[in-house]
Amino acid sequence: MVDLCGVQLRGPVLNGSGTYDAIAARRAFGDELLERFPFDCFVSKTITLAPRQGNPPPRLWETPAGLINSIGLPNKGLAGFLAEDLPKLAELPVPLCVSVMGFDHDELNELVATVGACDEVALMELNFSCPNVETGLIMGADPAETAAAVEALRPLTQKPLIVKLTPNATEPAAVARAAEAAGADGVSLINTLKGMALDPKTHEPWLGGTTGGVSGPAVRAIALEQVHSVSKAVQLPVIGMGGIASGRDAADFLTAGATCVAVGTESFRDPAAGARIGAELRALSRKEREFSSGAVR
Amino acid sequence: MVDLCGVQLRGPVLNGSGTYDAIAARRAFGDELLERFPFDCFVSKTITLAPRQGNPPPRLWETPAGLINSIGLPNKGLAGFLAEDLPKLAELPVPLCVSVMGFDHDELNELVATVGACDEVALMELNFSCPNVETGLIMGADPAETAAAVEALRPLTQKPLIVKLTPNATEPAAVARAAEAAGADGVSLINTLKGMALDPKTHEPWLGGTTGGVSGPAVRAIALEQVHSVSKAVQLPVIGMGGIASGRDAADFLTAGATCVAVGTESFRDPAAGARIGAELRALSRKEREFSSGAVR
Amino acid sequence: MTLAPFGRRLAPLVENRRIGAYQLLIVDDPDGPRDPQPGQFYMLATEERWGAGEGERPYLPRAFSFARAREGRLWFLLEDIGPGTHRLAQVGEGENLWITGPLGIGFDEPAGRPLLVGGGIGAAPLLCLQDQLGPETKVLLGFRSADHAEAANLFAGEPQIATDDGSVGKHALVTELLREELDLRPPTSGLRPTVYSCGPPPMLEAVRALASERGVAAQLALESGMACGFGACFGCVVPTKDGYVRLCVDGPVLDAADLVPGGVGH
Amino acid sequence: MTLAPFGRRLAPLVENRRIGAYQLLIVDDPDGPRDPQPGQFYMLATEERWGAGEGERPYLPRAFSFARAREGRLWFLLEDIGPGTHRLAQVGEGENLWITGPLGIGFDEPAGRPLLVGGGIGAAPLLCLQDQLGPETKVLLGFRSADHAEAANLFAGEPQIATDDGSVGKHALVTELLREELDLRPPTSGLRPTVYSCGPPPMLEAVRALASERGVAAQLALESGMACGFGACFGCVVPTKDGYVRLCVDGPVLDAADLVPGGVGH
Ligand SMILES: Cc1cc2nc3c(=O)[nH]c(=O)nc-3n(C[C@H](O)[C@H](O)[C@H](O)COP(=O)(O)OP(=O)(O)OC[C@H]3O[C@@H](n4cnc5c(N)ncnc54)[C@H](O)[C@@H]3O)c2cc1C
Ligand SMILES: Cc1cc2nc3c(=O)[nH]c(=O)nc-3n(C[C@H](O)[C@H](O)[C@H](O)COP(=O)(O)OP(=O)(O)OC[C@H]3O[C@@H](n4cnc5c(N)ncnc54)[C@H](O)[C@@H]3O)c2cc1C
Ligand SMILES: Cc1cc2nc3c(=O)[nH]c(=O)nc-3n(C[C@H](O)[C@H](O)[C@H](O)COP(=O)(O)O)c2cc1C
Ligand SMILES: Cc1cc2nc3c(=O)[nH]c(=O)nc-3n(C[C@H](O)[C@H](O)[C@H](O)COP(=O)(O)O)c2cc1C
Ligand code: FES
Ligand code: FES
Repeated sequence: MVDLCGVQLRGPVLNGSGTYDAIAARRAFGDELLERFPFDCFVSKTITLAPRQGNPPPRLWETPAGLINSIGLPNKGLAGFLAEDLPKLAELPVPLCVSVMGFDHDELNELVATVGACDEVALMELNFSCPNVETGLIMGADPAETAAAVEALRPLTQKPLIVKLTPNATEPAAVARAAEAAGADGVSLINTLKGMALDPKTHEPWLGGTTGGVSGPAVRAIALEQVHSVSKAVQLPVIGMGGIASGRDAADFLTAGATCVAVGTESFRDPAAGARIGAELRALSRKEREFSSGAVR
Repeated sequence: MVDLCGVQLRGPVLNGSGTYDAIAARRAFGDELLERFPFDCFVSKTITLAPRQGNPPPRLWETPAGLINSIGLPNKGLAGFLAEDLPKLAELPVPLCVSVMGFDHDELNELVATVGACDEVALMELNFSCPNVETGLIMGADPAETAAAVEALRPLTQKPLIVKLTPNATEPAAVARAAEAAGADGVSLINTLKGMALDPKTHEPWLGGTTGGVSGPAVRAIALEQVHSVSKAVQLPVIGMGGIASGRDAADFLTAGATCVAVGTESFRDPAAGARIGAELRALSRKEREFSSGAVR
Repeated sequence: MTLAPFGRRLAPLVENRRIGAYQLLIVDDPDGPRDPQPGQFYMLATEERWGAGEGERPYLPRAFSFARAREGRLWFLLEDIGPGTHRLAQVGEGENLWITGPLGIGFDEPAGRPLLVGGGIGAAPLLCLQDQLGPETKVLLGFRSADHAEAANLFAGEPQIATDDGSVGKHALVTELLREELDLRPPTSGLRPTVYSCGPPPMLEAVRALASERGVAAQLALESGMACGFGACFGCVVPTKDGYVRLCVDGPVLDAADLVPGGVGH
Repeated sequence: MTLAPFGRRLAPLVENRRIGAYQLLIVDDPDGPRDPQPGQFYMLATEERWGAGEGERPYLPRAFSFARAREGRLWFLLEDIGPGTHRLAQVGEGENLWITGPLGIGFDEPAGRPLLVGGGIGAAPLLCLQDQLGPETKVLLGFRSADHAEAANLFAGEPQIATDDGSVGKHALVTELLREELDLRPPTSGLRPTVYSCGPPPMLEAVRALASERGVAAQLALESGMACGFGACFGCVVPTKDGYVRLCVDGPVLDAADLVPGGVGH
């Protein structure tokens, strides 16, 4: 068992927000998905107060050992999420973490207060770091802004609040410290790194959203460094992610100081990747000393 | 011909500082190197005032489609460079750009004044962005610090000063704007992204310097986005680099607003990569509209 | 809609054969369902050395309609147009593919007189549809040239063929064959036709426009760039009258009536 | 030291043969120099699908001593220990390798009585050295097991063999053979011996210590992680009495006397 902000998980492997739609996956794979659910805690795609269509396609571009996405947080909005998605997500065999993003403080307050009041929800993640919509990035890169937001939200719910940090910042550890001081219960990182690609034929930006966020093995070394420096800077549990594709990768993030890991892009290559990575990690843990101690400090 | 800060180059392909030692390469390949010199302008490895041994090995780690290095700026120091290297670099068939880094303002002043006085030197690059030594990163991420440094250096030489920006910053475009306002003649980017890897056996950091910098195709999309946003922000010529491995890649950077491109890690795979990329670029330019117009603005 | 076993599985290559301009891959899939629905697709990658081709790609799996499912074997017909299809086209016997699927929603149970209209590699999902509907099913196929048109030989009966260069069949676009067919047997005479179509975006757009003009139902198998194939990434959206839908879970077959003009994919 | 042609070039594989635990690759290199110096090395990669193995690597070329150069052909002996050597070990006839080289500084022209001491795959550069010095040259080789020791058959004459498991030759480390040899014919008797050695770091460290103890000259071919092989990246440094030196341009063969104890590489 792994303790994540007071929530007991059967293991340390989560999904990255926005990289797994358990409801759609159940349509594709049926109840076998639930029987062999690949994650120890399920993180929802980021929801916003109002419904969003997301960015115009094309939304994807493959890079060497990675992916750029410009999805732009399509979602049903808070009301749609509560009515349609939450009941289905409650059927998953693992605790639920809901990721939220607001375009201003009022929106954030409403999201956190409302979602935090739902019994189905075990944790909340505050996405301050989406590179594909206007607001997220700026707030998440600035320690003071992050602290102000967390301070305002902290009293609104009893549920643990995890701040998702942006890697597009000069010093993610400073932002993490600010979040900790303001009352956050955990931090998660990395979100995607800002990236861009041109259409090989027209030489115009390929992505409908012009720029996007880079994920996958290409960013793993960058993510590991940030997870390490953030873990050194805060006492909070850290959820490490960015290019994790194997148990060895996951073990490295735990060794670097993370309490949990999340799998994102690798699930696109294999819908059951989370389960494989969890199993590989258990096999390694038996061979190696306990990872979760955060050995590299 | 390409005009880079008033210096006429036969083409737009430079090497990334620290990724080509023309003196060592001449030892390995003989004068064929000069006859088929792969770059249109040669950028020296970054020199410092005092000699440096660099970081302890291991200094390299291969990543998916990339490389982390923790070299730590080994160099002979200013005096050694002037006595031993400069005369040899002057024999290269292309203009010379000397990259310098100082640990404080006095050091920087001395480096710029002294190197700037050498006839062999056409341009200077100010490396404010090496992730592998303590000082570089902090200065290069902060617009005000960058501006202060450039302002102090500007009067010390007539030679064009190019500021090498760090990608490990919240807003590289803001740093570029500050450099422009302070009198810089050009900017170059990206330097390497901070990264880390663990030894698969010991689970300790692999690199002697603990962390390093990530380069290669893995970072290309990130670099292209930064080159694009910096090019939009300043009027200065921009030298774009980061994972360029083909003429197509180089063309993308030029389309995104760069005046020149630099090839780094790809030269490790092929010592003549710069020449191949230059040739591929010329072949493309004939087919496509003029790249150097910076079409994506 | 047939469910996919959860996760990806290894499927050994049984045959890799050139069919004119295309490549036919047959893999053994004993653990997969026997009854994927025509129009459903699989995500494919090779077990070894997937990637690091030109430009260090492919990295993600690639989507392919199955062209035929027989005795636990899956047929895929593919066109080598980039690093992923290039690697797949070179897979040798004895190598394994990673496969996930069947995915997505295929063609609806046919109502009326089915008319299969394919363009280029878009013939692939129509082959299994004809297998299901019977050899007498009318098939109209358009190809660039005779080389590409060899794929037509996989079909039963006598598919009608049009080529861009006139080297085989009619020197025309396949939509012209469709127009003639609809003129010959208009929707008002006998059983109403339903068009089942797959092909490049401009062709599908023409089919959509023609079907709408003639008041004929049409089911179009679309394409878009996919990263996951099971609804996880939200990357594969196409615009419809109801807004963006994920082609991998709400398609790839969409009702032409739901599409907005010009919205058949990038 | 023989200069390399500038840039990388394609070299077709002529033969890929298993030699016990190792793999022998022979490539055609008509445009390369005929006289690389023993101890020099080449950077190798495959033309196609270099990369995207386990963990999406290899990405950079890998360094290999040439084991023999004959009639425009280069021999490489390699041990499959990771993604790069694994891919190379699988190269098929008809495939091409990218090669750059010969690079670095090889063994010095021998002064005195040469004694070749190899450990494992470190036998590779000693083979061409023996080719140069003549078949009577004394060769001492250590291997893990009989399987690895098959590489000894490539040498002329009767190399003395030690194995870790005693399955072939003496049940000992090769440094024990060296000690015996030096005891038998001490440096004071006849021509002074010079040790030429290549092998894993602990072995080279033992050779260095022994040579220093006996006052015998020793040239050691070291290894370190290399990205470029031609002095560009400053990544391959090893500590010497003069500070760090780049093994690819100042080595890979270094004089044992210049090394600091424990400094033979990571
Ligand atoms: C549901 C579905 C079913 C399909 N069925 C079949 C089938 O049966 N047979 C078949 O042959 N094909 C089929 N396809 C198409 C097939 O998936 C593509 O041809 C394949 O993904 C191309 O991959 P590639 O690596 O060869 O080329 P890529 O280079 O990945 O793609 C080719 C084109 O995609 C664009 N593109 C997208 N991202 C990039 C990028 N990062 N870099 C460069 N170009 C990019 C470019 O326009 C490029 O020309 C289907 C697609 C879908 C969605
Ligand atoms: C001058 C010279 C001559 C050589 N001659 C020969 C020869 O003749 N024959 C021969 O077989 N070998 C030779 N080698 C060694 C050969 O270069 C290596 O075995 C090869 O580079 C290994 O590559 P790989 O991809 O198979 O394994 P890698 O996984 O790249 O390397 C194996 C080991 O290197 C370390 N390592 C470094 N970077 C990484 C990373 N990013 N990820 C994981 N591990 C890493 C680890 O300790 C790992 O176990 C020589 C080396 C040098 C420098
Ligand atoms: C297609 C896609 C969509 C994503 N959507 C979200 C999102 O809605 N909210 C969020 O916090 N992160 C989102 N992310 C970021 C991931 O959760 C994760 O931080 C990032 O992808 C790095 O992990 P990976 O390399 O394992 O994918 C998304 C990533 C991808 C690739
Ligand atoms: C081994 C190595 C050494 C480097 N040394 C320097 C340096 O001394 N000064 C500098 O400004 N940049 C240095 N860089 C950064 C490169 O100049 C370049 O900015 C970066 O590698 C991105 O380009 P690439 O992906 O083409 O390599 C170094 C990069 C590498 C890989
Ligand atoms: S391909 Fe990922 S959601 Fe459709
Ligand atoms: S391997 Fe690059 S300097 Fe030696």
